[in-house]
Amino acid sequence: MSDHDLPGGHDEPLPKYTKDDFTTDQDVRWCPGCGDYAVLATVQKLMAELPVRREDHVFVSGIGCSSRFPYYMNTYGFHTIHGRATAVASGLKITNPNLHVWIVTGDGDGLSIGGNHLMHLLRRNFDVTVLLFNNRIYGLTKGQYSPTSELGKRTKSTPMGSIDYPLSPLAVALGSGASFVGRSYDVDGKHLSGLIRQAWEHKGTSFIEIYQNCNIFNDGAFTSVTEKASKDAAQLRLEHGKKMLFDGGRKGIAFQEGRPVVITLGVDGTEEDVATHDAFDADISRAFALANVQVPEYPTPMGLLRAVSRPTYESLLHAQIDEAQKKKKADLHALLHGGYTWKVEDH
Amino acid sequence: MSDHDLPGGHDEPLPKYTKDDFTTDQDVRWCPGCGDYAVLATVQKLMAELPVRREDHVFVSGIGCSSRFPYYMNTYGFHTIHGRATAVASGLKITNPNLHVWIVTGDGDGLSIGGNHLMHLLRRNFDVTVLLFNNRIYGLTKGQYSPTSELGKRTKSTPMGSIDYPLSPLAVALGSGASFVGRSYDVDGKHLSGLIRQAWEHKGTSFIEIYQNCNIFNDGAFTSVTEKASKDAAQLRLEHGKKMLFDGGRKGIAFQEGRPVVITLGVDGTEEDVATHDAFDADISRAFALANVQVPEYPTPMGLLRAVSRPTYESLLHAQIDEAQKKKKADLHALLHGGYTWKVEDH
Amino acid sequence: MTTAAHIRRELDAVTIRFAGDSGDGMQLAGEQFTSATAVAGNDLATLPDFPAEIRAPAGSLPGVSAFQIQFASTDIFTPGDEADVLVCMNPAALKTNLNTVRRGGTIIVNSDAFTETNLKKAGYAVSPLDDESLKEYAIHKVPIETLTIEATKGLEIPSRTAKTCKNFFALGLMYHMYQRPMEETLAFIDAKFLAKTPLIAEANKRVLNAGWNFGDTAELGSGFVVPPARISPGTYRNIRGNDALALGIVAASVRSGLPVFLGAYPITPASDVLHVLSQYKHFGVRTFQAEDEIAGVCAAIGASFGGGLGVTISSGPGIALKTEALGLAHMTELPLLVCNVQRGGPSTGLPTKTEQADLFQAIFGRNGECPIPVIAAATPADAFESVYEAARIAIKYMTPVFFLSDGYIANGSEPWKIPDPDSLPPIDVNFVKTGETVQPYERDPVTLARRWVKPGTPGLEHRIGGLEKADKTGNISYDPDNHDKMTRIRAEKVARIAQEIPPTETAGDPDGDVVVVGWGSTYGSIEAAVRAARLRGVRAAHVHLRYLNPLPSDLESVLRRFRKVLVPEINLGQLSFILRGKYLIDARGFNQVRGQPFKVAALTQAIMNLSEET
Amino acid sequence: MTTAAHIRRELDAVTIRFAGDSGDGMQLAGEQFTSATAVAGNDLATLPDFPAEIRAPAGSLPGVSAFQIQFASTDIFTPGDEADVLVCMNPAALKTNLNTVRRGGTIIVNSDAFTETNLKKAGYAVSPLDDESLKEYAIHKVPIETLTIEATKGLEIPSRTAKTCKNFFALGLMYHMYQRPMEETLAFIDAKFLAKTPLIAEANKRVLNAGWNFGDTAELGSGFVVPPARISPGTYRNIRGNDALALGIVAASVRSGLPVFLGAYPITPASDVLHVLSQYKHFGVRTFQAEDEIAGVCAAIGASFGGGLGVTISSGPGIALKTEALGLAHMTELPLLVCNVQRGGPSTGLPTKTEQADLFQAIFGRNGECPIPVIAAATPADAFESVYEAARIAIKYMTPVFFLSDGYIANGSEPWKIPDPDSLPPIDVNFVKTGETVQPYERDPVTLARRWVKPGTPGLEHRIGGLEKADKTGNISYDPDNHDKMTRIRAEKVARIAQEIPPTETAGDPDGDVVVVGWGSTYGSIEAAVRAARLRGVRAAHVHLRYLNPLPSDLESVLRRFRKVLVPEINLGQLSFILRGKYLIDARGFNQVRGQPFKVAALTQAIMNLSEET
Ligand SMILES: Cc1ncc(C[n+]2csc(CCOP(=O)(O)OP(=O)(O)O)c2C)c(N)n1
Ligand SMILES: Cc1ncc(C[n+]2csc(CCOP(=O)(O)OP(=O)(O)O)c2C)c(N)n1
Ligand code: SF4
Ligand code: SF4
Ligand SMILES: [Mg+2]
Ligand SMILES: [Mg+2]
Repeated sequence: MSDHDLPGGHDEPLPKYTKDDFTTDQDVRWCPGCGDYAVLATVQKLMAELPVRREDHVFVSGIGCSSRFPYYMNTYGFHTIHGRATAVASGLKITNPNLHVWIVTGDGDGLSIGGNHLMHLLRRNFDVTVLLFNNRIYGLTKGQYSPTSELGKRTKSTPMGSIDYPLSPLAVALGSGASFVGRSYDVDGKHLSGLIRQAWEHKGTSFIEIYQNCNIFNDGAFTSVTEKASKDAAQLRLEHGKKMLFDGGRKGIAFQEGRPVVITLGVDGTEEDVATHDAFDADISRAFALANVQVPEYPTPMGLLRAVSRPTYESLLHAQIDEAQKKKKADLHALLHGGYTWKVEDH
Repeated sequence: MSDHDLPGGHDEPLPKYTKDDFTTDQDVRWCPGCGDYAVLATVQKLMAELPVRREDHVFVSGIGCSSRFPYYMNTYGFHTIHGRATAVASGLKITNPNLHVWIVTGDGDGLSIGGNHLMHLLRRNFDVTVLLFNNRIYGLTKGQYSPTSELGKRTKSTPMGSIDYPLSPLAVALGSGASFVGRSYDVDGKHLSGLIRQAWEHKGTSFIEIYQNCNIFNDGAFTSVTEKASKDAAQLRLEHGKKMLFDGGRKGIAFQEGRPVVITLGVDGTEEDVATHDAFDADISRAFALANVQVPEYPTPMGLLRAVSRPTYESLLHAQIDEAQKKKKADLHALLHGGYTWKVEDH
Repeated sequence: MTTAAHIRRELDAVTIRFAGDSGDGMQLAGEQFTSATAVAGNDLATLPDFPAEIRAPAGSLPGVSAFQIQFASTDIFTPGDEADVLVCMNPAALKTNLNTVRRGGTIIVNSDAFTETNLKKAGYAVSPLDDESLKEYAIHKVPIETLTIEATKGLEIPSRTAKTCKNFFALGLMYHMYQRPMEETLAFIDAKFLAKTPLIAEANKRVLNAGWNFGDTAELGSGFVVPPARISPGTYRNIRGNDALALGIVAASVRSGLPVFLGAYPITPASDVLHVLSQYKHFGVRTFQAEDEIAGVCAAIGASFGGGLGVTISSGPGIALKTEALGLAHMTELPLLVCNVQRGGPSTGLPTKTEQADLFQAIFGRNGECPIPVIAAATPADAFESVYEAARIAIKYMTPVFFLSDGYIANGSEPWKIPDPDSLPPIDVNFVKTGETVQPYERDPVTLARRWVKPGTPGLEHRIGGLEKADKTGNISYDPDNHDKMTRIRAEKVARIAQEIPPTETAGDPDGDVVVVGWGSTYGSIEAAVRAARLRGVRAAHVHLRYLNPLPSDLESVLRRFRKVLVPEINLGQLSFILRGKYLIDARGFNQVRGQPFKVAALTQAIMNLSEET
Repeated sequence: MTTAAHIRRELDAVTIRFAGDSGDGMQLAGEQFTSATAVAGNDLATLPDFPAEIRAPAGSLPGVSAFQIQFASTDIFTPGDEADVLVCMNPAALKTNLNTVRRGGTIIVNSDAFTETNLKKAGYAVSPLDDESLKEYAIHKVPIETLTIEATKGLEIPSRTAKTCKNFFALGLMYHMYQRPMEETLAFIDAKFLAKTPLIAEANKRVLNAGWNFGDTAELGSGFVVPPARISPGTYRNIRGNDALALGIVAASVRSGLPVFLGAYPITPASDVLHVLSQYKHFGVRTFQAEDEIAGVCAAIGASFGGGLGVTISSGPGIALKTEALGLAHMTELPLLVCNVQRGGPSTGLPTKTEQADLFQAIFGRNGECPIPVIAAATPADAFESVYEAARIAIKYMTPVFFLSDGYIANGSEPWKIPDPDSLPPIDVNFVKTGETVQPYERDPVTLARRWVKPGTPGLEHRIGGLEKADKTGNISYDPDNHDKMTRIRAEKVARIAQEIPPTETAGDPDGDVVVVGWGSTYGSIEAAVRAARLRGVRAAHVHLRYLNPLPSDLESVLRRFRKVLVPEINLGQLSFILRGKYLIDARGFNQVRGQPFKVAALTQAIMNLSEET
């Protein structure tokens, strides 16, 4: 997500950071066992590795358990209001494009109350990274269903089961024209860290869905995808240029007549038939197809679904400003005297 | 979109309606030449044909030129506030599922301020029909660019050209899991009427994007797609079960490796290679591919992209209510005496 | 049940407080103690005090959860300024709750929890049990965990599980101390655990008894008796404010015949109303968890347009988001019930604390001239009747109505004399019927309410919306005189609600030195303080307003019967400002914004001071 | 230029009104007349009166567009209660504007447009030119279209195109009637048309001259002279309120060195500020057309957090949506300029009409204790200086500030004496620099403002948000006393802004019978009415408030110098209520909600009446 030049005004060399440099003195107030801890640790570690000064990072969040994240990052941070982190971050990034802006949101914050701002952030393509913690529940308000909760879910607000068809965050993102879309999960620090790093490198809005366990109100929501025993068969680990194989190479995803299908090698086809992942595909169709499949019918895709390059909003805006400034002097006196003027003399 | 039984409580036979029965005494206040007139006439004519009593239709709209629509329909109507027609309609439909609820919105009303409610309406799948008048501009506020305006568009608010990547309304709808998605345009009354009728027949939320010309602020926005001379080559007229041919059968759309491609028959392939449109495809991938193509690279799809059947929100909710009522009597006295009670005697 | 051999002492009123880690079950203990106390016939008031976090780390300061109850043989109105007895389950609880105990009060500590780790988590360098810091209190160190595990010996449950019963030990101990009947709690344990986990049920019961027995044998100053209060006869239950609110809405639905539609988005401390109402589907209640607060209120407006009882509920930040839509409800003159369970503000503020700072927002917070009636609950039980009244007015006057509760009412509970549903005021709904020739904006001459037409009614097709309406027809009108006229009509309609308001009641002296005017959850502290001040010779009275907009027509004359007007509020002076503006009376504020109810003593002092001013 | 042979009569003040179809170019004619009048040295005030529709059907009543101007040889303050001359381009314009002409006034009608079709569209059964209905007026039927086409004969343009020049005929006629210089308009025509469509330029110029000449030869009572007013020396331009607002923001940016970030969503009548500012990219202005009003204000808050000057602008319904975010700006104590160009409410209301009914919303309309300073513009030109002041205060006090304008100010225009940029009050910005040891919520002892730290500054990393902050550190705090303290500090900070407010000026008598207190766009009518009342013997004064929150510290003593206080407002009494609540003074309202400025005569009468009360 970055301007790879170091931000202006620093003469000294980049300090060598450790994870501790990114840890604040505030007590972390998530429930013991919450998946948020793992993500925090991964991000803190990654921050120490990125060639970015600590003061140039800003974490902006909405409201939710996950949105407490900025308090624990020893960088600049803004814990805004519910659903609006994306909007706040937009104004911030325009004002200072040199900052590295991170948006932390939840499935409620980002897809329920904040769905519209997210959609517009993605289409505008600010150079920021969105980390959406999807625990398929409202954690902070103690356990109501969320837009990603599965049909029939019984929660405090749906004692007979929820009846709203869930959203796929990745499908929403692609439907909005997002330029970088990927998925990872809390406890696979290495995979998550790699994906976030790619996102940081991407110039444009990166959107990452992070499966996150809420052990209090929705424990085990993702075990079918993430647990050791089954994860090989349950996950499609996407790698650019590699065949879309899973289940230890026994199965793969093919595209037939425009639709994704699971094939068992040697049964429905050969490795030939398995599609090769093109993470930089100019055409959006396949990424969307992947965004809509999941266990149990399909493996759940993990990794970068698609990244395409498109000018960022702030670069286009600042180019217009530069152009305007080249054409016209910013002369306040002249501006005030614009249009027809006349003099009234002393009389 | 309807409960095909006539709504309860009417003993008399359905009157024979004419278009005039659906016309109000209010002066129509759109600009002369506005595409909204054509849509209004089409809808009024269709209403006279549907087996629905006039009093059972409700038109709900937001704010915008297009959102004036209800004032001109001699049915029940609610001209709500900007972006919220979808939300108002949700409460209305739950309260009285027998009503035929129509939502009229614009590209600004529905996709800018109202984008989130639209997304959630679609995933919830109320049995209502959304008519989104896309003129790629804000008409009522006199000509600012909208979320569907093309990049670089110069408008009152973008004197140097807009820099926001436009949304595809159909892609947004599919990204939100819409169960019925189609497109038509103002002046093709027959096509539009047919699509709206299909939408009305669909049980679930139907989403129709209507290309509509704003001759004052964005004249000719769709001529490349709709003008007589080129429309054959510019439109992909979708029909279920038919090959996706266009340009008088000279060209077609094929799916290759999961991506849509234009083939010229006899040059890149034969009619065999051309995909057959499956409007009821269980897999969403192809519909999304179609939602993302348009002139000039591709023909612009017109018609029903996809309709799938899924229980409606209100039917699921009322089923839960019925079930609850079967299990438990609605006894207010008992409810108030719920939990532990004790008596205090006179003393 | 064993009875104590000690001498019983009679007490007028006692305040006890349970405090421990969030995981220690203090709210449960508090609620059980409350029920038992209600059954014992005492008057009571409670104050739960949650941590803001879902589950802060065990043993930490932010993780402390407390529950306070005052009970008495006379009317009491507050959960007590200071606790007579504090039960402390760990060092963090002691640290954060010590300042709630009166000097000389009793503190019972679970000494097992005073380990080095826990002391450190609570920020104690040395154990307060070992130094002089508690010398002003009567300290009882009880190894509650050890005794709990002891009591469950022989049951096949791991000691970790056994330990979780320790709140019942504390409860049993307090039951003994204040001679509460335990039947209710034993029944509760069976109802909750017997079927699924009989061993846990047994363990809890044993531990409860062990607590009682410990009290019986240890010398903790047991055997206090708080004799029953004189309470008016009837059937009672204990009720939380949020439950009463939900029940009031259902009652309004049943009595009006209109199905409830609740459009809401979760937010502390209002979410429970959504949870509770979602369990009342057998009453035809439709709950809609919307994507945000705007959708919640808009869907409710759609429901009202469709002929239902549209309700929305939220707290400060969410109410703020509904502002625009409230204008639409006002302009289209549809009934709508808007419940605000207030919390600490501004902005996200203090979500789990109570406050009364949204009154200005309710009365003034919209664009344009957009008056909306405002009604407030005074106590948890009062939420039932007052929200019912709010719904009644919304329907009768075809208007949105604000109903104000707050975090203290929402989570607090009190005994409630259950009303007979048939005794509730009738709510007549009078939809226009086919064949009636009524225009959409024709009005009732008395209430000025327009008639309600349900879509689906043949021959009455019409359109409404947020643009200014022509008088009677409801068509769009840009006419200047019409706008002035309609603006005044809408204002007059709301003003006429004053005709619904019963004469203002004063509790205390009919005239004299100080009238204390309150609204909302300060009811208890004000009533107690006024009584205290009167005992100290001030001629004072308490006026508690349920109707905040419009105000009662006789209010000015009532206030003018006193030399001074004091308005205590948990804000910086909102009602007091309104009274000043309306009546040009020098109403003085007594204001604290501490996220907590007033201390009676401080308020009493304020009354005394004002009475001395000339 | 030909001069008329008729006797010239000197007039003090004249009001003329152009009315025609939206397509007839009446706004353009009005604006040109305004410029010419300004150049002629008269004082003036204007009132554009648009239709609500984009383009209603030609000839229809809702399609009528009008422009009124009053100009005078003395100070004038309003566009005139009644028109002396009405120019009417079609029957619909006559129908809807007749009531704006004084009895005995002159009406010039384009007789060509009084066809049967047009008469029918306007709802006339018989032509008003043919019956008695206009007998109280001096009617001049001029075949404007015929004469226009006549004038363009010989130019190769179709007669349909020629006809569109007819507004210049009417303009030429009025120029003659009031002896205005035409150079400015001729230059305007050239600038607009010469390069691209020279034929149109020529046609317009010919038609303009033809209008003048027609006046010269016809007997229309031409040759009125309104001598120049005594206007203070300087360079002037004519300025619309929305333009002045945009310029004021740019000036604040230049003087503070902070880049402007405007986050806005289009809405009538505020959109033009977005349009205008989007043309000032060379000043580094960043305009962001957000997806809605919430995103607009939130992005502006983000910009301020980043060290820019965050600005948002909207009107009633949009401001309502920003409510929650304003709480965040208040809590995080970031500078933010919130401009509300008020329109008719409530709800969607009357989007194209003016109103002052959002004052309560600005002062009170948020959850929690959340005071926000409020500043209002009095006239179109005053918008420049007052919005600059609003920005200055936002930055100096680190607070959101409400700036109130309205539809009348936004679209109205007046001559503006252009200030020297260097004479504007300085705006000092003082970001914390690396190495300074400052905590995020440490405060300036005088203003109580916290310091502004820009992200990117090494060593000052910190986090802010909407939860209550601990004093000084800004960490989250749930402590009751801290909350009370911080709530009071934030309130005190806003209250201290009173120290910025200059002594209250009274225009008129220093003490006496009636002080008329106003705010916003009623400035002109109040000033005129107070002068009129004084001429009729009342000891009266006009106080016009720029600062509405906090109020000036000396205001109470100023008001108490008069027996009576009258508060005219285009609402149902908002400022009057606030003055009553604050000062316990019996401030009386004079209220109309007609989407239009007051008539001076009616207001004068109200002052007279009040002065007679004892
Ligand atoms: C305007 C507003 N509405 C509602 C809330 C209450 N609220 C806080 S967080 C939250 C949802 C949190 O869910 P999610 O975003 O999934 O975060 P999680 O806690 O699960 O990490 C809600 C409804 C609020 N703070 N503000
Ligand atoms: C809350 C609010 N914000 C802004 C507006 C102003 N507004 C009215 S319609 C509109 C956009 C209309 O665009 P669109 O939905 O595309 O409808 P069109 O006029 O083009 O048919 C806007 C911004 C408003 N009425 N209310
Ligand atoms: S409630 Fe769930 S998401 Fe929130 S902190 Fe606890 S475990 Fe994590
Ligand atoms: S502005 Fe455009 S969309 Fe609106 S009525 Fe006129 S032509 Fe139609
Ligand atoms: Mg969540
Ligand atoms: Mg549009």
